[in-house]
Amino acid sequence: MSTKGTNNKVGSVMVVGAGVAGIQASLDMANAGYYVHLVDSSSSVGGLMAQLDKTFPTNDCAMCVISPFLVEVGRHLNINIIPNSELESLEGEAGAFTAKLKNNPRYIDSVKCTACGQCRQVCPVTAVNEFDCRLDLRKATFIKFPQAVPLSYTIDKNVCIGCGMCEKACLAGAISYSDQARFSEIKVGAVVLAMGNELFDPSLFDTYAYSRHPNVVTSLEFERILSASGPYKGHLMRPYDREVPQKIAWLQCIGSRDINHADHSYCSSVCCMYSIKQSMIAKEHAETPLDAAIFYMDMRTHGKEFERYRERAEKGSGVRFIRSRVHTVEPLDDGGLKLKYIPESGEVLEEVFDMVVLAAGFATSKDTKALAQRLGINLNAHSYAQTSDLTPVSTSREGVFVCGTFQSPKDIPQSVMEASAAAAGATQNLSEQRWSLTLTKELPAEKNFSEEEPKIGVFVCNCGINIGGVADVPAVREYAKTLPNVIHAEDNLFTCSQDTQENIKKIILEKGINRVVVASCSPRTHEPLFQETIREIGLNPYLFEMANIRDQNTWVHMKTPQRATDKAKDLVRMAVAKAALLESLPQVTLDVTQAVLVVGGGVAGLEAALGVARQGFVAFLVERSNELGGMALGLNATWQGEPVLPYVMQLIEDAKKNERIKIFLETEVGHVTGTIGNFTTTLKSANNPLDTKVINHGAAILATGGKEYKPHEYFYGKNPKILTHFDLDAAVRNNDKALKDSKIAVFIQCVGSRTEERAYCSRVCCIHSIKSALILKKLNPEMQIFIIYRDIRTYGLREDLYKEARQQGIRFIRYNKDNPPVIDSDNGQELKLTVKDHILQRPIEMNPDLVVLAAAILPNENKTLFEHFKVPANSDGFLVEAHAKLRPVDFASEGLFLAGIAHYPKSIDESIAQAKAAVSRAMRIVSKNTIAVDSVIASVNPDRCAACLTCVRTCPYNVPRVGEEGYAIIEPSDCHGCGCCVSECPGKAITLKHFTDDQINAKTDALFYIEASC
Amino acid sequence: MIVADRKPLSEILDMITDRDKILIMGCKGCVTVCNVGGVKEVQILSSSLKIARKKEGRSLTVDQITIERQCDPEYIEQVKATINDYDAVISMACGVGPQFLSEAYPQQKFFPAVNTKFFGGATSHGIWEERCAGCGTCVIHYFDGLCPVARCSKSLMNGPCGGSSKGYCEISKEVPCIWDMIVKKKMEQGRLDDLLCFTPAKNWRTSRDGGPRKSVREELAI
Amino acid sequence: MNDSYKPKILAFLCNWCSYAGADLAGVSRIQYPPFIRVVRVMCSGRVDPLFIVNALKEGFDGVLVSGCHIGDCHYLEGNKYTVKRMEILAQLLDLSGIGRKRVHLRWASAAEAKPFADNVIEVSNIIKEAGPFNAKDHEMALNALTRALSTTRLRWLVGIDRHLTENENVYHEKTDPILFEKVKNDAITAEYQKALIQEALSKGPVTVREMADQTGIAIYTVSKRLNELELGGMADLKSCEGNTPRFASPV
Amino acid sequence: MNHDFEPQIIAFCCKYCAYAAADLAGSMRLNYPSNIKIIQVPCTGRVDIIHLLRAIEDGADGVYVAGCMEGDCHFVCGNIKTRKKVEYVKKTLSELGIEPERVEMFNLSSAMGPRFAEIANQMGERIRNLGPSPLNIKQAA
Repeated sequence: MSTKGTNNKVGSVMVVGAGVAGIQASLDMANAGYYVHLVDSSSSVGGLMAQLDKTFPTNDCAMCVISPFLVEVGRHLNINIIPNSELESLEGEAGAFTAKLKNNPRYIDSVKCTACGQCRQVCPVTAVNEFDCRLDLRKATFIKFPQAVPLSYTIDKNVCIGCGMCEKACLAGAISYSDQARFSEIKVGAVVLAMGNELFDPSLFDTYAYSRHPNVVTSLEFERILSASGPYKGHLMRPYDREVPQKIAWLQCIGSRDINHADHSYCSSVCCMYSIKQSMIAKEHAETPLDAAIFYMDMRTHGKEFERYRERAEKGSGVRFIRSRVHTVEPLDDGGLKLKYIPESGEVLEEVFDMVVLAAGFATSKDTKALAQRLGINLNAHSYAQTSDLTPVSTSREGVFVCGTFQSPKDIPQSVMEASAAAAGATQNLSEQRWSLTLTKELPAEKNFSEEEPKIGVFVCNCGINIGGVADVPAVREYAKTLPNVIHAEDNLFTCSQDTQENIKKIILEKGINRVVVASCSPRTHEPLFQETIREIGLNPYLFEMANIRDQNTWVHMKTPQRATDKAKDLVRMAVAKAALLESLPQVTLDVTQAVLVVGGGVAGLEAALGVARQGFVAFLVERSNELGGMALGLNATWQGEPVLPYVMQLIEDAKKNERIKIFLETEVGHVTGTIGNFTTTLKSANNPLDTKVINHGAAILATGGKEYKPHEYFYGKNPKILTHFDLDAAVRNNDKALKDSKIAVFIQCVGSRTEERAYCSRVCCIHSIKSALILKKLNPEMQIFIIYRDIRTYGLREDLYKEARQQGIRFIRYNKDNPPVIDSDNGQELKLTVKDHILQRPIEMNPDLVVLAAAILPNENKTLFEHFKVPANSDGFLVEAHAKLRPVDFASEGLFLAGIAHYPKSIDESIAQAKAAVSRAMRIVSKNTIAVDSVIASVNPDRCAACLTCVRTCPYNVPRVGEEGYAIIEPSDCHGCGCCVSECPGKAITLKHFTDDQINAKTDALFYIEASC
Repeated sequence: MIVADRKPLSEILDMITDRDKILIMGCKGCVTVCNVGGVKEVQILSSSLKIARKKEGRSLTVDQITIERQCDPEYIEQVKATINDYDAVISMACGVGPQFLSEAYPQQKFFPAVNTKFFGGATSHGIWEERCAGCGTCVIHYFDGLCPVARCSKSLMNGPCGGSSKGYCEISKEVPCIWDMIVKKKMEQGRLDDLLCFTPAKNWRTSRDGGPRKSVREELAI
Repeated sequence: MNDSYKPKILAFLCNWCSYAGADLAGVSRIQYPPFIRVVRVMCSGRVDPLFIVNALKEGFDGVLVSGCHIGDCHYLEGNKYTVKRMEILAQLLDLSGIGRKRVHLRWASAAEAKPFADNVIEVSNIIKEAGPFNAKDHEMALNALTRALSTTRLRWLVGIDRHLTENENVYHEKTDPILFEKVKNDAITAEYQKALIQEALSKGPVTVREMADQTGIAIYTVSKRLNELELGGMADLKSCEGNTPRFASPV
Repeated sequence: MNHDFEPQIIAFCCKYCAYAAADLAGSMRLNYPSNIKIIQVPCTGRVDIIHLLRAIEDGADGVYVAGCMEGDCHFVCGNIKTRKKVEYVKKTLSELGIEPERVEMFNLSSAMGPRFAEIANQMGERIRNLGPSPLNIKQAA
């Protein structure tokens, strides 16, 4: 804690790096009351994820998932995006830093530029397109990707010859060649580093012919080949001759787990999964059947649902998994590639593939290392940010936090979790300055037009040449003037540009327009923008309708301009017909109880409760058993060797000391009601259910934890020499003599995990076994230690443990699921273990003095609790998050969050990160005293309702209920606005605001020139 | 509640072949609940009829009104002013509706749009099943709440007939044999011997077979 | 070379210098072979490279462009542009296999009757030596030349060449000539290859390998250029039988 | 199949999937007939039988509803309910002697730009083959 006076603290935070982690951290902090400066060196936010086609394990399209976040961060009032800039220096102390930035010139004014693309059309200079990983070219003036934020072009000065053609072509007058590099200084309270990583460049290896043959591509290049916005528009073709490949090979661990060429001894932890994903997606894309083969050392699918994903790939899609390190890739003259490799069976094989994908790992870029050096951030041996397991997002410099792949190689859900955790960490000591620097938009009172006749203003857009170049916009404008209730119609070059918005507002006020129709692009992207504009002059945002005459008209009917013009007129007529029937909808807001309920007293629960308290809000910590600490009490040390027990004791003491934390031991959650911001929960004490207590809270964090699986296999419990990890840790703690004296110790992996019954990997047992083996080796160097495994999954920087274990002479024997090791102790004392050695291909026998079973991790049994909160658990019993990739800490139902092993087995540092993340997500709700709810919701007209229960039965979220009032009640804050009940209600008693029957029928009537009849 | 099915469109169209101005009357009672005669169904029928006529090039004006119920004179009274302006009136209520209307407005022609079928309830969203035949003397307590009168094809009172196989009635695989259910339930409750006593022949006089019925509340009717 | 072969050579003579020089050669009865057919232009800068390609297409065996010496141009700088145009045309002719020897640029002032005649003699001998030019054999190359020379990219680069390299660009700096040269050469090769591929595409759906055979460009280069055409909306994936996709120009 | 017949086709598209796919078809500059007029609804579950009948009654030659892939509906199961309603409307139309193929339901995800164009072309072609709606023929005669 900095000793500085709390008054000169600054209520803003700087986030360096605007990839998915930087964006998540910025959104969390901006929505919890802090002004955020989001700095990125490239011309747009989005980072590496924007280049991906699909994401594992859900195979969602990456852009579909991330673009709403890009739009939100682009439009957020309290996030200041600073592209093309680098952080030069950071002076000062936690709470009051001064950051010096170097803003490189873009040569195009991003406020004026509307990304119409004319400058790109005419630019005579081509350059390599880094976004598509050099697979195709871009022009000197370019935009990184169509959904870029800020949505504006940039000129790449080092290839531009300064010919001035783009200025001539730019209709918006946005080009400014005189743009100069500038330096700026910003005062911030904390810094979050999320610069991410770059992909390893495999041209180092001459044996893989990457730099010699176009059909050898890196995984990111292959991702671009698969992407619909990529060089081949999503058709799977190989770069050399555009043939559709029939055989593709994926080579794993390129530039990872490699010390002679690449000097990257760590594992990049995501390549196995993305290769499996790419093989499945490639099979979907290929017109003809595709034979996909993955060459790997250990298949590391240790995340949630990853094991099943691999099963689906192998059994469902027929992907071949070949455990072998490919020696050479030899290009043949017809574009094919001959691979020479040795499979497990030992003979040398050659196989010709049409394409080879190198699963390149992560590496910290030069600039990132230089920046870390400038800021005084310690890097570890692999030049990643040095962090302790117990404070996973804090760097060596106080007030500077880290998240994402700059901390260590990890996948997107883990990065997003750490981003939220860093957000919580960064804002923890700034809570007195919450809402001090944030801007709120003062809006004039809404005018009431209910008595007035509809007076509609129609604004037709040219969108540069995108609409105007195809349809006859002036004709559409003149036509609009003839439509009923229309009192004003005009057309302009770019309706969405800043200046046009201003004069639209002027005209609306002058002419007393009370309904606005804009005929331009898609409401999906621009409706919020226009709604906000008309709201600024007192018009309710729902007195607004758009006609999509670009994406759904001129862009798809380019060859028939006359028909496009006629269709534009039809669409405008339909929009005007609906506009006449629009009514203003009130903004529904609910007040919020600023407290958080945390269920579960393990490390995750404790960290969550402490996080909430340190943010300045009350936390109710409910624990079923009579002691805090949970599973961590049985752990000796983290994977980096930091002792766990003192940390847990300190946590418990802090929690007890903190007056904002109300602890309830031996208490269970009885009944939960209410919605986001206003939950009421009854707690009942475990030993006598009558003793209950009712608490109110705005959000809840479920951290119900898990337990070690008590194996039935391998004679566990029948012989004292057979222990589980927790037994071994206990034995080490009270330095049990038997450990020192044992000559042969054997660890057996995947006991209870990756079986039919439990088809998931418990993620941490490999690491725990290797760490324990090293401890035993230290205890007694002569001890012979064997680890019998199926796949060693020491992901990320944990690979060092595996390297050290092999150096210490610990032997690894691999078995597969069908013939596991066999233990029998005929005389009760002497243990005999036989296992088939994977290299000798012959069984070995040994008499171990000590057998440690790497038992699986199970979720704690909480069926009733989950039903109270109406939260889903998957088939293995782990809680199901809202979105595997981008909302890994939220539940689908608003206001509820999860953390720790209840989500999925994870190491203690990941649990701590997820707990802090849950706190940051809860702050989005609890840090405000009111919360706005969507206005497009269903409402019941009581006297038309026949209480027939159709709506109750049909609502996917079972929101409607028929109470003693005698008619259906729909709780406004619960309704999601889908309208299913509205279309099924036999008495037409329910209407969906903004999409009423009359408004929809008005559109069909208008298309056929039928006056608005009954 | 009363459950009905809507008549096929062809039948309804035949009713109004030579009539060009009609009124469709919905009812907010049982037919709304079983989704055949509510405001929505009135709109759908009106649109369907207009489509049919427009196909033949003959115009058809359709007015729509849905009243609280069509089985109370005061509600029927509500349409008094305009009822005779139409060439015909289609009532989407159960069988009671068109009759009450005809009694109230003798010169107007009323057509039923639905076939009234049975008393029953919704077993799931969109599916209704018969539960009561209105026999006038309820005996379900003898059969553990499973009424053989309404749910046995032959209304047998003393055990299943020979045609019951694997729990289904001989007339069709969709119709479960109620006696099979009664016997099973009695066995579960351990009261199988209740069925030993012989149920005498049923006095059908109180049912429809005894002629049209009437029920009077002495305390109300003056 | 049998002497009976009479080459047909088109000669663009600038009105103020070469045309006058040619008249003077007439007045002084200076003899030169009768193979040239003269077209008078107001300035050699008026000659668009497309005229020259068109001439070759329609049967001429060679083309001579003659204007005033640098600095004498009646319009001050017309001939400076001609130099740049002829350079780019020469590069394209070499690329297309026709060879730059078919087109010659000479200066002859109004007073230089003899030098004008010598130029004609020299050019005639070169063309004679080169032999008749059969347009049919180079049909694809000629069409590609026409396409390439009609692209805004090349025409703009040629036009702006002197402005950038001699005065200053929009950043008020002098563009580095080596960078500009590289940009120009890349543009020339790219546009010519794209034009050739468009020729192949216009004859119906073709595969990358077929295009490589027809145009003589390496397979991988065809694949990359095809990608540029696709991004510019000038080529579409038409069909895909088995593993070989076919591309064609959009309808 | 006369070529000068220009059908009017209405498409009810759900905001999260079909409408997004239509926009994507636009940004990919694909091509489909201009007589498809799209009406956006929050979920296809909002489309009522009356909206489809009303469209036919107003004179549409074809109507189709495009929603998310089954199982991916943003609102869990709106698209499955609507498929049932489209079946009901098809049955009603055939009862009235109108070709049931004039009404159809499609499922696609927001990433399927090409599929949206394919559907639009397919429906345009189908309605052009069926010829004008019987309601319009009498009107014209």
